Amino acid sequence: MQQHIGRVVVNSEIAPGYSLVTVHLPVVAAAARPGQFVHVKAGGGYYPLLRRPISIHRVDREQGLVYLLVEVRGPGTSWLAFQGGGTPLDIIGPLGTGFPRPSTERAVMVGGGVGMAPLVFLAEEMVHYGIEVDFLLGARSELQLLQREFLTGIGAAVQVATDDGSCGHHGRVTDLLPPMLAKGKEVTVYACGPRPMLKTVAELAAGVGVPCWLSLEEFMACGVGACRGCVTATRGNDEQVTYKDVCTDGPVFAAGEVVFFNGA
Amino acid sequence: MQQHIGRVVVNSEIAPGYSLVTVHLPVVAAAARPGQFVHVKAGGGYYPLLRRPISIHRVDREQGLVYLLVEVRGPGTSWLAFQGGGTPLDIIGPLGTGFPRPSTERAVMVGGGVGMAPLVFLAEEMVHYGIEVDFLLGARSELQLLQREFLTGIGAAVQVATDDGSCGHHGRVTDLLPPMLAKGKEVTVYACGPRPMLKTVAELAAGVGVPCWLSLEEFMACGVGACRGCVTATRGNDEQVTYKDVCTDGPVFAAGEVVFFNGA
Amino acid sequence: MEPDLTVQLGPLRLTNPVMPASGTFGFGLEYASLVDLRQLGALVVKSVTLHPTRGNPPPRLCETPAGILNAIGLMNPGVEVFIRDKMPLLEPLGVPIIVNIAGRAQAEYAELAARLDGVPGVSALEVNISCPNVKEGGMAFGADPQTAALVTRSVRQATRLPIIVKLSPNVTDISVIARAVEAEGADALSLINTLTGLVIDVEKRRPVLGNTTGGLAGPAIRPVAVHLVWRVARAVRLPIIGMGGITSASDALQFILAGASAVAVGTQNFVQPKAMLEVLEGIKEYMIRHGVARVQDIVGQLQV
Amino acid sequence: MEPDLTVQLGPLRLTNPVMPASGTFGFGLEYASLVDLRQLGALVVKSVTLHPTRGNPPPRLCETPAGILNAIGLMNPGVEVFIRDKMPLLEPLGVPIIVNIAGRAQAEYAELAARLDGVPGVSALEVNISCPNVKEGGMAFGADPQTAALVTRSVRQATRLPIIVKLSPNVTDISVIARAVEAEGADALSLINTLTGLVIDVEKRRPVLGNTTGGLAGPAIRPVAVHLVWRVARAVRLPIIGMGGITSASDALQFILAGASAVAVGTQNFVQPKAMLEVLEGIKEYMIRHGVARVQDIVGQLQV
Ligand SMILES: Cc1cc2nc3c(=O)[nH]c(=O)nc-3n(C[C@H](O)[C@H](O)[C@H](O)COP(=O)(O)OP(=O)(O)OC[C@H]3O[C@@H](n4cnc5c(N)ncnc54)[C@H](O)[C@@H]3O)c2cc1C
Ligand SMILES: Cc1cc2nc3c(=O)[nH]c(=O)nc-3n(C[C@H](O)[C@H](O)[C@H](O)COP(=O)(O)OP(=O)(O)OC[C@H]3O[C@@H](n4cnc5c(N)ncnc54)[C@H](O)[C@@H]3O)c2cc1C
Ligand SMILES: Cc1cc2nc3c(=O)[nH]c(=O)nc-3n(C[C@H](O)[C@H](O)[C@H](O)COP(=O)(O)O)c2cc1C
Ligand SMILES: Cc1cc2nc3c(=O)[nH]c(=O)nc-3n(C[C@H](O)[C@H](O)[C@H](O)COP(=O)(O)O)c2cc1C
Ligand code: FES
Ligand code: FES
Repeated sequence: MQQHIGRVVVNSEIAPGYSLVTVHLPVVAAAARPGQFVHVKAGGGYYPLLRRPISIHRVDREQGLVYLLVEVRGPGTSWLAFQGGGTPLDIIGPLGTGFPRPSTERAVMVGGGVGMAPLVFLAEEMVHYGIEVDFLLGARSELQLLQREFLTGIGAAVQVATDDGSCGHHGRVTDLLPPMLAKGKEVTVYACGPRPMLKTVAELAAGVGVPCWLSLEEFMACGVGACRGCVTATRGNDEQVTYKDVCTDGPVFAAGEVVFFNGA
Repeated sequence: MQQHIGRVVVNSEIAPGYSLVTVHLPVVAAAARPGQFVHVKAGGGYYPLLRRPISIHRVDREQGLVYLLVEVRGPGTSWLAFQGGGTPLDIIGPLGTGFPRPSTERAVMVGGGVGMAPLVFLAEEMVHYGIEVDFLLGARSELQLLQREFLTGIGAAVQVATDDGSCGHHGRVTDLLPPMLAKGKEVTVYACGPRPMLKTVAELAAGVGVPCWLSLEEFMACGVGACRGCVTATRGNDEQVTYKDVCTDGPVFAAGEVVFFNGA
Repeated sequence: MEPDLTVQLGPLRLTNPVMPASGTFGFGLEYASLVDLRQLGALVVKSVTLHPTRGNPPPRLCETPAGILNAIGLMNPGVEVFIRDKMPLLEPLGVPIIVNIAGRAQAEYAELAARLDGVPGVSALEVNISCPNVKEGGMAFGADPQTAALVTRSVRQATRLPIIVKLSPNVTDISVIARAVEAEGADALSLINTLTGLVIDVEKRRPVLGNTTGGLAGPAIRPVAVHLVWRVARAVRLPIIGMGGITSASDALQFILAGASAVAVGTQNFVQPKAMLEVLEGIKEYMIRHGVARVQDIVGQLQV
Repeated sequence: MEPDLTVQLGPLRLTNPVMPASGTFGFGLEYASLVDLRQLGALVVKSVTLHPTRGNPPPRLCETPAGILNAIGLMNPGVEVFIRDKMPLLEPLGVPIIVNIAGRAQAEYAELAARLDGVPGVSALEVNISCPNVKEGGMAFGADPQTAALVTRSVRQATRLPIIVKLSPNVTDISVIARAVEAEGADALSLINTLTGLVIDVEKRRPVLGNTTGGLAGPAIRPVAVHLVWRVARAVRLPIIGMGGITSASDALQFILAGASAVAVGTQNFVQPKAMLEVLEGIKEYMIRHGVARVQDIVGQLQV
């Protein structure tokens, strides 16, 4: 982990409210593993104040590029989404532990909304290693389905669910998971998205006893394990609840370890 | 005084660190008098927080344009200087009292740095009314001499002083004032610039007993006379020191009324 | 159905909960061409003192991160001029006028209260015992439960007008002060006034403000203000006017959920004179969206 | 000529006045790949408690205008693990290590102090009597002069290490606390800790933080912090470590001119890990530009 100044190469709105930011950042591109993230200073001055954690969506090691897929939500992400080519970005990374490699021959990825971002890097790598990838892609509606062609292009089997039924399954993306798990072959599940979605994924995977990894989000200050601000409740083998840092112990956790509450 | 959304028509750096911002703002263009200012919201969010007062540098009533001449000093002015065509600007104005018309046939204007901005509007109007205008223009160096050709173009007699002697008189712009005052003909002095400059102008004018008007700057919150934050010390006929609002009682004050201190 | 926005502050009834914070909206008239004053729940005017007050030497303001530091020093023309020149213009608006009073001594508060009692159009008094920017009186009254109680008692005895006491955040336990003031017959509380602060010009090695210190206001202090409102709301039964960094309906709703019956917009008036009306609109929308019939129903409804 | 940046905090000598604020830089090691720790004037570690502390339920952080609200709740592995696992890594740095201690009771402070006395590499203790985010102890000790004095006394009796007492801003008169602590033999003071605050999620009608309230830090509170340093500097003779919203050399110099002998950078470490080194560079430049030979010469040199 180091601090870098990357330059925006190009920034394009790939869906309403979602921007794909290509950053020239060779050191990070070379070092990054799927599931890791970068901590980005958005804007100068005091607003927003803190850095913003953004997953590494893809890398191009040859060209030294890091791709960030950003959903505009507040001041930080809207600043990021509107920086044109040439803008210097102050970035710390790569951060976090990343997804472990599967020991199975098949992987199912469940991506809800912009949560699909880090799974694309993972899917590329899995395909590269000859692992069969099913990618379950959820969004509010067809317009917000992210990087679908790209995923098909790299050889992932993509299935789609939308909240409004405008494309694919009408309903939750997790509805698509049980048939995947029932296929019989050994499989590892990877998921990233809203916490209620992760909870369902965790429960379904636990139900059939397949390995399952979740990438969590928490509000972060330092991003490097110093402030203890980004913790999530986890349960160890001793059933004791402890708090772990999402930034350094995660963001990827074994599904069985994560403690979900009513609100998820 | 009203609140408007104006649109930046064009924004150009006319000297290093100085931008001329042309805003489509017909109501203000129509109503404004020389010496008045507008109160501009720079940027969204909390940084900078307050509006920034900027003089009306010129207007084009036919085309409904207001020109602002902005020196980049901090977050507000740098935001303003970098807004391209099309950007909506949230503006309250026109504000303040403005310069009174001279009762003399000749007017001398002393503009230090960006303080020259409101005097250009005044000079244009004076020339229009057939009043002879001497414009004493001061700057750090030749590069920072603002709108010199423009002023010559409208028929003002421009004299120049630079701190580094790179153009015109090597020294303070106020050094150019005594000869103007000595010319004999009845004259009114108008000045805007740093407070020490204004103090010297006030003293020189008082020395020969000519009418003199100063445009002051103070940090402002409301701009409309409500907060009492922008006051300057003044002395009335009774010699009592009172505080007056720069935003509504000014920004233009009779030189004799302004109380200067050691620091000016 | 139109949501019910009426608010009861002791004996004082407002048609809606949104008003300006004293000192940030002048006498209202300065803003008349930018804001429809008739739509406000109340109009709180700048602090009025017994005698004309010149205020502090400039600079009186500076911007701080997401805030503003001010030391106006209660500049105002005095209560007599206020009654003679301002009230006749304010009364016809038909909006409750809340007059903020500030004294240098206990007796001055009483005198001010007596003088304003019965003046047509004056609906209530806001008693400023929390101004950090004056040498005499001011915050000194608000930092101690005994003196806060004494000032409240004198004002209570001097007027039949509803009394709102404005509290300082610069204390160890604001609820002690709140209870002391409640016991002396205050009808409502307003909080918070500004936090004492200092900004230094390091090049000149001098304070930026002419008064050395000033009061910090604006979004920067909002979390402190919401906390103190929540704390006071659980300590007293009096209605509260909440303020401190409100810029939007969502900010205002934080105060209401924390326990404020009404809210005041301060610094944001300078940034966006329409802010109060936008806050009001936003509260309405929120109520409709959440099926809240009466704004009073969500006062203090924070779930902890 | 190189400016003289050395600082004397009672018996503790630092080569320069810049250090991290406790809790914002972990145990320093987390930042080792981003910041050259050897350049710091001192390394102040996160609060250590007698027993391992789990901390508060999440969310523990949220951003506020120019600030951050936190309720970490002193999460740490406890003093034994700290001594065993962290100190051996910190000692070789050759930088004075200041261990911040927090107890739930007076006796715990004494026990912590005794335990750390003599541990190789520990240069001083910072006694945290001002944490707003724990139920037991914490700010309760720092809000009252008597308890602040008692804690200081027990720590004084338990250790020969230099003692720095960290004060809370959430009090009516911080100078009373400062004097009480001075009288009990503290060697230095550090201030300010965070201001208590609350942020509410109005859609959920719940506090954003798991602990309900939190401590406000960051640029938003800087004017409050500078003011309190100035106030305490005039009330006691002890050297002060000033903190609260420092982001740049110019911010740090405000604290120094107000009376701080040293400064600590907190929230800004999260934004810009290099901030402390930039502050140090900037102080040097300022000294050269203003012809200041020794940084001590400008401590408290604010002209009012
Ligand atoms: C490890 C990690 C990886 C992430 N990867 C991506 C990514 O690839 N693309 C992307 O668009 N976003 C990603 N996020 C989320 C992103 O960090 C937040 O959306 C962003 O910080 C919001 O900042 P803002 O200033 O735009 O909005 P804010 O105004 O700060 O927040 C907008 C809303 O988002 C919530 N929020 C803010 N920060 C977080 C957070 N860290 N975790 C959960 N909720 C938050 C707030 O509570 C609020 O409701 C990631 C978060 C984490 C922790
Ligand atoms: C009536 C009036 C008319 C003005 N007209 C112009 C104009 O036409 N063009 C122009 O470029 N500037 C003008 N100014 C000055 C301009 O308002 C400030 O430069 C601007 O507010 C600085 O904002 P900032 O965020 O860029 O910098 P900040 O960081 O806010 O300030 C930068 C520096 O300028 C000082 N400063 C800030 N505001 C003021 C102020 N209002 N008065 C004096 N000093 C200030 C600060 O103390 C600081 O040293 C005018 C000011 C007034 C009061
Ligand atoms: C410029 C200014 C002037 C103020 N004057 C007064 C005043 O005269 N009387 C008073 O009780 N409060 C005064 N206040 C405090 C405000 O009424 C309010 O309590 C405080 O600003 C917090 O609200 P805000 O953060 O929304 O500004 C003043 C505040 C500011 C910023
Ligand atoms: C996330 C966070 C954790 C903190 N933890 C501690 C702590 O453990 N002990 C302590 O004495 N102060 C703690 N503080 C307070 C800081 O040391 C400092 O006093 C305060 O943040 C003000 O400085 P700043 O505005 O520069 O952040 C913490 C502050 C933050 C923001
Ligand atoms: S963000 Fe600081 S520990 Fe994770
Ligand atoms: S800026 Fe508010 S009175 Fe002038």
